[in-house]
Amino acid sequence: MAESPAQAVRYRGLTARDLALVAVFAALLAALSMPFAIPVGPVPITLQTLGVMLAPAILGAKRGTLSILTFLALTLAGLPLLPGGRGGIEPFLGPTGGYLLGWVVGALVIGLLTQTLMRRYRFWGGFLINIVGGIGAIYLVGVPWSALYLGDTLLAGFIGAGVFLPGDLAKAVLAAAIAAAVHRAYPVPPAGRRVTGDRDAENAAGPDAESEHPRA
Amino acid sequence: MNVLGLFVPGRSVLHRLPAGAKLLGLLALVTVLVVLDDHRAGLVATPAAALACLAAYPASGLGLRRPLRLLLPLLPFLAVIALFQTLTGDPRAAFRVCLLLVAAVLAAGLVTFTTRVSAMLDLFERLARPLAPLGVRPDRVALVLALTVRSVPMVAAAWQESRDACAARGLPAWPHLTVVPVIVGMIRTAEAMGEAMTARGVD
Amino acid sequence: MIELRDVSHAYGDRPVLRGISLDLTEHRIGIIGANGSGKSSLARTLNGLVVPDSGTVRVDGRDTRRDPRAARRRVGFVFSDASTQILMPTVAEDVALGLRRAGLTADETRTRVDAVLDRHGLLDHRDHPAHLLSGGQKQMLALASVLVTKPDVLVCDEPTTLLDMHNARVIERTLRSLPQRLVLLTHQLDMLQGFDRVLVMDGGRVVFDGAPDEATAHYTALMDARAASMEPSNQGERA
Amino acid sequence: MIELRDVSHAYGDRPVLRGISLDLTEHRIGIIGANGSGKSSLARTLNGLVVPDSGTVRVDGRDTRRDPRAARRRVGFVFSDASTQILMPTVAEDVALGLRRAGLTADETRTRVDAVLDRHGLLDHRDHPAHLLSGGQKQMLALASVLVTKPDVLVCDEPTTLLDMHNARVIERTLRSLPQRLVLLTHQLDMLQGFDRVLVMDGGRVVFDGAPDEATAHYTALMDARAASMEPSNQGERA
Ligand SMILES: Nc1ncnc2c1ncn2[C@@H]1O[C@H](COP(=O)(O)OP(=O)(O)OP(=O)(O)O)[C@@H](O)[C@H]1O
Ligand SMILES: Nc1ncnc2c1ncn2[C@@H]1O[C@H](COP(=O)(O)OP(=O)(O)OP(=O)(O)O)[C@@H](O)[C@H]1O
Ligand SMILES: O=C(O)CCCC[C@@H]1SC[C@@H]2NC(=O)N[C@@H]21
Ligand SMILES: [Mg+2]
Ligand SMILES: [Mg+2]
Repeated sequence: MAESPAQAVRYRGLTARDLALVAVFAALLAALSMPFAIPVGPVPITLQTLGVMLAPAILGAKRGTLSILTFLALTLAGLPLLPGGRGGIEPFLGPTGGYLLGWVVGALVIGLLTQTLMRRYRFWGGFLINIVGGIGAIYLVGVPWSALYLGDTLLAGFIGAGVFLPGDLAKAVLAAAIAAAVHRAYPVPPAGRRVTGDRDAENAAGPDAESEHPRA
Repeated sequence: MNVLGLFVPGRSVLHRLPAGAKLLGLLALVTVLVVLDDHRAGLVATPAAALACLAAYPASGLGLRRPLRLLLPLLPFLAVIALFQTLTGDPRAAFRVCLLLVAAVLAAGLVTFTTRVSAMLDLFERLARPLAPLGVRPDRVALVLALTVRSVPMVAAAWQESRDACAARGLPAWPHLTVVPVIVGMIRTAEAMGEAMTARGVD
Repeated sequence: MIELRDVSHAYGDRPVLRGISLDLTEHRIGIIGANGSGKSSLARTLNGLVVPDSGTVRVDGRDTRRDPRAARRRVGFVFSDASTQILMPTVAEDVALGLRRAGLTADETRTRVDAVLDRHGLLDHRDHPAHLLSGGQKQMLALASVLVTKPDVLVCDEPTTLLDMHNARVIERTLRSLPQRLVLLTHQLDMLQGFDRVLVMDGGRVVFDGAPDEATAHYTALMDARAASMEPSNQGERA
Repeated sequence: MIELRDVSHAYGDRPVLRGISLDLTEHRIGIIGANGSGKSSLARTLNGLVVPDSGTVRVDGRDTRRDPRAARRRVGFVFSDASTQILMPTVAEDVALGLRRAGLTADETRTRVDAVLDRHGLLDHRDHPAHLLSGGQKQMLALASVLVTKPDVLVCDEPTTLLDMHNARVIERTLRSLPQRLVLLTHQLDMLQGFDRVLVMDGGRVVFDGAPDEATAHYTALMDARAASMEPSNQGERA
């Protein structure tokens, strides 16, 4: 079962630990979502986008995006996880529903950029990535969606960017700082089990992905 | 957290309909209203649908407080839409869009209030089945959803631990000190949970 | 029967198991040793949670490397921290989790879950949120959730930590009355009375293997020696 | 000196402390009792971490409700799970954290941190990631991080769980040699030898208050009674 150096190390699937990480970060988003919302105009300022940026910045694209989806699925199923004890299907249909979908795209973008651009997580890189994914991508979905209801893109853009931008920028800073500190204090190994080009090795490595990634 | 969520127990027709049927009905209603657009039919059907949905609340034992609470956060939006569309000279569109929103939110609320969270989660699991060829495993979908519900109180526990850790050293629980330990604590918990899952043959 | 042949394992470049060969057949086996001596790592190899870097572990003849699922079905595991072992929102759901793959009907599952809950004094709490149980109840739940899968061997890693005298006794009594074979890792030496065999680990090796009294004497001597040399018994750090 | 006057507290509608009045002046005080009897809740009131629903707690005359900071500066806390107490990435940073408000220069901080690390055998690990320490080392770090702030009283909630005999002895010896006053919560009754006073808690009340031997006898009788009535000693569940 020797591993030739030519075989690139890849990770495939999700281990039980990954499922637990997805669940725990979905729960973190729920905790950030519930407690408070500053009602500015129609869409509240909340800490939610902080959770949306943290999950992919710490867990990577796959697990990060899945944890956002998990949160949204539970909300959709009727748990009161949104600010003001809201939940169910109606938040998805309303004028702010686009932001909820935007979170998924945003998390995916942040995760992919973090994975591909940064070998070690750095604050400044993370901050820029959070702006691209956690603000750019989310608004890109959320603003046109609101515009659909308001009948005016400019107005929707103003309500989106104008009202949320200061808060979201602050959250991008916070998320990058927190993610950098977490990566330093307790790095999370990549998702999935390690596989090599060798088919047998793939099976063998299966059960024990954890021990394959020594921390340090 | 209440595992019943927003579900209101009852025995009405809506309560007894399967979750899938209700979701399908909701989808159909919203699609029809959107498609009818600004034609005259739309101007009649949209308020009719909104009224019907509103009437369905007391009829299903949900009272009238719940729909009103649903509509409350919508009001600023409705105001902006009405104002803006009227200013741009299309009061008919203002009327229709506002009522479409009201109808959709009320209909969605009917589904939410009359469907158990567990029934909805089962539905998601079934909906995930066709995705199996893409590597989605429905049993895992269900597992992660349940695991998340279980994990919500753990966030509070991790936060309490970090607060305690600050207090132990005579420091106030400043968020900038506690956030990272909270997240690290949750990652460590997740690792232990993953191991417990593997040990019980669920992975 | 669990066979280990020349099992070695390292985390990164830190060796934690060094060439361990054992046949575990006795009904009740204890494992003791200093912090970091490799007890938990050894225990994790028994059901394939850790597949050793070299050497083989066979459970009833099946290699845990090839077939970890078979090992996990036969070898149940209870960890010391009960709250991280609760995976589902309610007590009954948590116990039922281990039966997912057993291909039982809903009724059969319910019957089996209720039987296990009853045996461990948790039936009144079946629909209770599991995280609201008390410490002793959580540990019982962790035990019940594993026993419902009917493993042949139960591995318990310090299952009575943080429990008061009464709860610790209840868990201990439950463990002693199990028909299953038991592998118990503990720092509380009095729990090993009447055990058939006790292993003492040190530095990734089994340094003693025999009767409980002699094993605890060996362990105590080891600890005394460490105290004399005044080095802390932290055999390596978590890498 | 810590004074409690008619302290009562509930989590939700579950009472956990019921009318406790105490003057804690002795050098070494132990607290024992069943799981859920309220030991940790009581301990948390001593430094204002929990402000009771009714009654007052005064530390050196200052009410923890009015001035929780003063109480926290005087009363340090060490919990059983050391890893939850690590707040900073490396060992030295973690110890230095408690000195933030002391208004020391960087050099003074470093000197004090190093002195404490040296005293607790951690100086070689000063720049090591704190989460990667072994169990015994983490517990020592938790102790060091609190002691560096020089509290008058140290409250320890089961500080030797999960430690091996040697590490447990080292921690115990360290605790016994402290010049500070000590309040120790434990399920390990042998740690209470030579203590000046031991409280036994049950159901949110102090049901015995006296010498260690009598206290442990009282506690053991309580546990035996519970065993006889076969009810689990799970005094309420966590809400
Ligand atoms: N997942 C892991 N990654 C890296 N190192 C690890 C891991 N698990 C354990 N170790 C290290 O391996 C060594 C042996 O650990 P193990 O948990 O087997 O010891 P133990 O005998 O169970 O100790 P304790 O009495 O403290 O439970 C220790 O140095 C530990 O820090
Ligand atoms: N933060 C909390 N929220 C709600 N209930 C709590 C909380 N902390 C403790 N409790 C409950 O209060 C009661 C007393 O708990 P406490 O932790 O003081 O007991 P203890 O004597 O320290 O028990 P143990 O020996 O298990 O540590 C228990 O029923 C517990 O479940
Ligand atoms: O609660 C809802 O129904 C959705 C709220 C959406 C909030 C969006 S996310 C991006 C932007 N930043 C904020 O702080 N709030 C909005
Ligand atoms: Mg161990
Ligand atoms: Mg306690």
